[in-house]
Amino acid sequence: MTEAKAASIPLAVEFTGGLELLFSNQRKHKIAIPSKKPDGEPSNVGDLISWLCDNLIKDPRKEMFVLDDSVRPGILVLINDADWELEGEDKYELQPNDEIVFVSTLHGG
Amino acid sequence: MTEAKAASIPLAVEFTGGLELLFSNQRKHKIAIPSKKPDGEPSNVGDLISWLCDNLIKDPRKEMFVLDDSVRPGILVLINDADWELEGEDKYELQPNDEIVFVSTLHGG
Amino acid sequence: SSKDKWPLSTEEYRRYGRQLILPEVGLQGQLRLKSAKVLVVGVGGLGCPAAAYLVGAGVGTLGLVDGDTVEVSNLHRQILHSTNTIGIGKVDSAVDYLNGLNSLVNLIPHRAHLTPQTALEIISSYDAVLDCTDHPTSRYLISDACVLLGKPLVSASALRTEGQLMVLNVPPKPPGDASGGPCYRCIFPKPPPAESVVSCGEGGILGPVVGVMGVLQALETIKIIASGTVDRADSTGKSFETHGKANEAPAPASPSLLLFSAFSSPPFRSVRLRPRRANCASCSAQATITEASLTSGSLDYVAFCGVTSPLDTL
Amino acid sequence: SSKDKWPLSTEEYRRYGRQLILPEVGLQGQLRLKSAKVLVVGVGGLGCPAAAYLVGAGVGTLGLVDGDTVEVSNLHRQILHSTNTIGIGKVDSAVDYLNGLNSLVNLIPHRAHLTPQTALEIISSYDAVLDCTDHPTSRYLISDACVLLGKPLVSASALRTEGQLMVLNVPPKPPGDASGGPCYRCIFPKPPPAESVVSCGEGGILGPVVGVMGVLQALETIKIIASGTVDRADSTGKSFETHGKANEAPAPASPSLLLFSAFSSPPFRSVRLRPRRANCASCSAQATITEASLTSGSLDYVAFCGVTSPLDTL
Ligand SMILES: [Zn+2]
Ligand SMILES: [Zn+2]
Repeated sequence: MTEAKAASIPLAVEFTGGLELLFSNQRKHKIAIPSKKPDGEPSNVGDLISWLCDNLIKDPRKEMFVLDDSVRPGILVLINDADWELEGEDKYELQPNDEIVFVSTLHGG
Repeated sequence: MTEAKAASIPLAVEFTGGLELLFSNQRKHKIAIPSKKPDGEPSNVGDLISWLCDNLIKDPRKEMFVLDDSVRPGILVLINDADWELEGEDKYELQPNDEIVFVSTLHGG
Repeated sequence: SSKDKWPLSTEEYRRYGRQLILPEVGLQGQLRLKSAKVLVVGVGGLGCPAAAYLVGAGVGTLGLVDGDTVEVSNLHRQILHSTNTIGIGKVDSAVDYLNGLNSLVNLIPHRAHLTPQTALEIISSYDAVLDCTDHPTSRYLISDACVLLGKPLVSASALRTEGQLMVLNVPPKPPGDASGGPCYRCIFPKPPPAESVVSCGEGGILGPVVGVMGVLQALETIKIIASGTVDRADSTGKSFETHGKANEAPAPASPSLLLFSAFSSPPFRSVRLRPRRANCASCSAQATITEASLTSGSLDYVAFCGVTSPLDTL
Repeated sequence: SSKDKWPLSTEEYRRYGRQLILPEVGLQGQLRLKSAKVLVVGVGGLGCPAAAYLVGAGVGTLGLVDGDTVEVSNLHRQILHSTNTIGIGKVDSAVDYLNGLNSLVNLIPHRAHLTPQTALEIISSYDAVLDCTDHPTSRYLISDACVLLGKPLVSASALRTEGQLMVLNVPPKPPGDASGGPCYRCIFPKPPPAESVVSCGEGGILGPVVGVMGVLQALETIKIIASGTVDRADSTGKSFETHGKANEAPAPASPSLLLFSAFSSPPFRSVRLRPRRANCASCSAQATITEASLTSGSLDYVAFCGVTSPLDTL
């Protein structure tokens, strides 16, 4: 409602499919990240992923989350319950209270 | 966002558990009902139920939906995914785009 | 006993290894399952898959209640039975199959429908109950008995292409304790009019729809038992000394109803339910339902639900 | 044939009556099920419940693919098998049970894992495929084969307390037709690093979690067949002449992924997936995967997925 001049943007981030093991074994995280990049552009999902690597991941095996500057193969990124490829992938500009889910595909049966 | 002076309030109404059979066998309905009662009070869920009986129900067996001025026993009313008893029951004042679901309990097994 | 160095047999470690290694189960959870006695009321479309997964998971004792015999029209969804057991009691047909799946489980047949006269006595021997029946009369009876006896109740139903699931009376506090989970009467204080009650025989049912609900009942029951919500192994055995351990059994989520609709998008919806009702006839401080009134038949579940046929509908 | 006055036998009307009376199935849907040939790849935690409900529902022919034998550690979740069939091939163990449930269904055993050399030949005989395997190598292989042959694919997976379900290649249009449903490679163009792949044996699995996903696979398959999305009875039999009838088979919902997490609230989440990928190696106009390249082994699914052990992981 209030388009605040806040310097940060509140987000709901969730990890499932085993990815939560990299993040203190906690699935749901309420976080706030800077709303702008250093160059003044609004933060996007790519910036969120960098922020998670710098601030939230607890496991040293970061390559289980990020490889070659994007999420590793086998992880789906969901923006408000849609595959991020429907929303612009890492270029999607974050909105307050967006729900971003990182899902590692399962293979068991 | 826009607190319009609209005379009507848009709602998403859904019928499940067999209740859809009373409503043209259609589960999801996008409707708009008057935002105020004749006395000027804001419309509530009780008013919505009356409106549905007057305007949307197609089956003559209205007693399968309403009995003694409320929904019949065995129907749960959900307001934005919560039992209406958590939200004030029929006195809950409708907000634009509220999602109201009427569920008939199932007994089969 | 859980004090031995190897509390499970080699066969049990091998059989249950894939669930034992889960933090949500662990050795403690497996021992709780092993010491648990679970009652499945109704061995139809819900009870068949529920019983299969409970027996697979190694609950120590499983009771089965049903007075019906297997019919060919059951077999598209009642997957414990078979063409060879048509005409045989459903309970015996199920025991045949379940014993083959896991003979370590103690199976107890109850070859008649639950009645107000038998419900308390039967349910009192168990730690958790699954309502897999198909009529409101039995649903109110089972819920009332579970409240009086302090048993968690996992209740599901299905019809046509839809299903519903609720975990009731969890935690299973005595009547009048508002911190207990709501009962069936809290959610549905008045029974539905008889003409609104449609059975699977009349309305039809898609097999996997009721199957999903039955499997989910087994899952919720395993979660309740493994987490220590009811813990026969740790308690003195008295119904109301059930307890969870703060570090192992997180307080149960607020009560919820799971709705499933096979042809809707999205197919599943979770809904928040109310807590116990302050004037509930069964679980409140003002409860009017007692062991005596229930057993004596004075409650007349059949008339309450407006049904004129005999109570042989479980 | 469907032109007779009584297209089903009395036994079939009685056995399938509870689903026949559903408008979503009806006589037409039951006849489509009866004429359908369905392949279940993997007879483990997913394949067991999926096969049970498909056989219960009366698919005409069910093929079962698996090269493994039953082990005691399977039995907490692989409910078609039994203590008596430990050591026997999973396919044969399943046929025993399924034949007892419904002897009207023609059961076809395939007693070896699917390989690039066998996948196309086996899958080509069927109308719909369920991926009930447990490794990415088999998931890419099955998806590629289904795209090449124009078969709908119902794919599920499970691990620990979670499950995932996707309906792929529905509608099953030829490669290059953007109106077809996405394939596994559209969603996951690159395989996961080998060290991120965890099996149920390593990670553990709760029985009803994988059970729910398997039952849902049966449900999605029944929906696809009964609606006429693939219709052997009505078509000339050529793969790409599959079609839906406007008034009976509504266009399939946009592609979605169902996520299940047994200890989360809410436990189910539905997610919108992308359509076909314009540069997909399998289903796009630029596809590089052909019947010849797949069968010849030049694709090397094992190396693709970074696995060093032999491809015996289905
Ligand atoms: Zn109550
Ligand atoms: Zn593709």
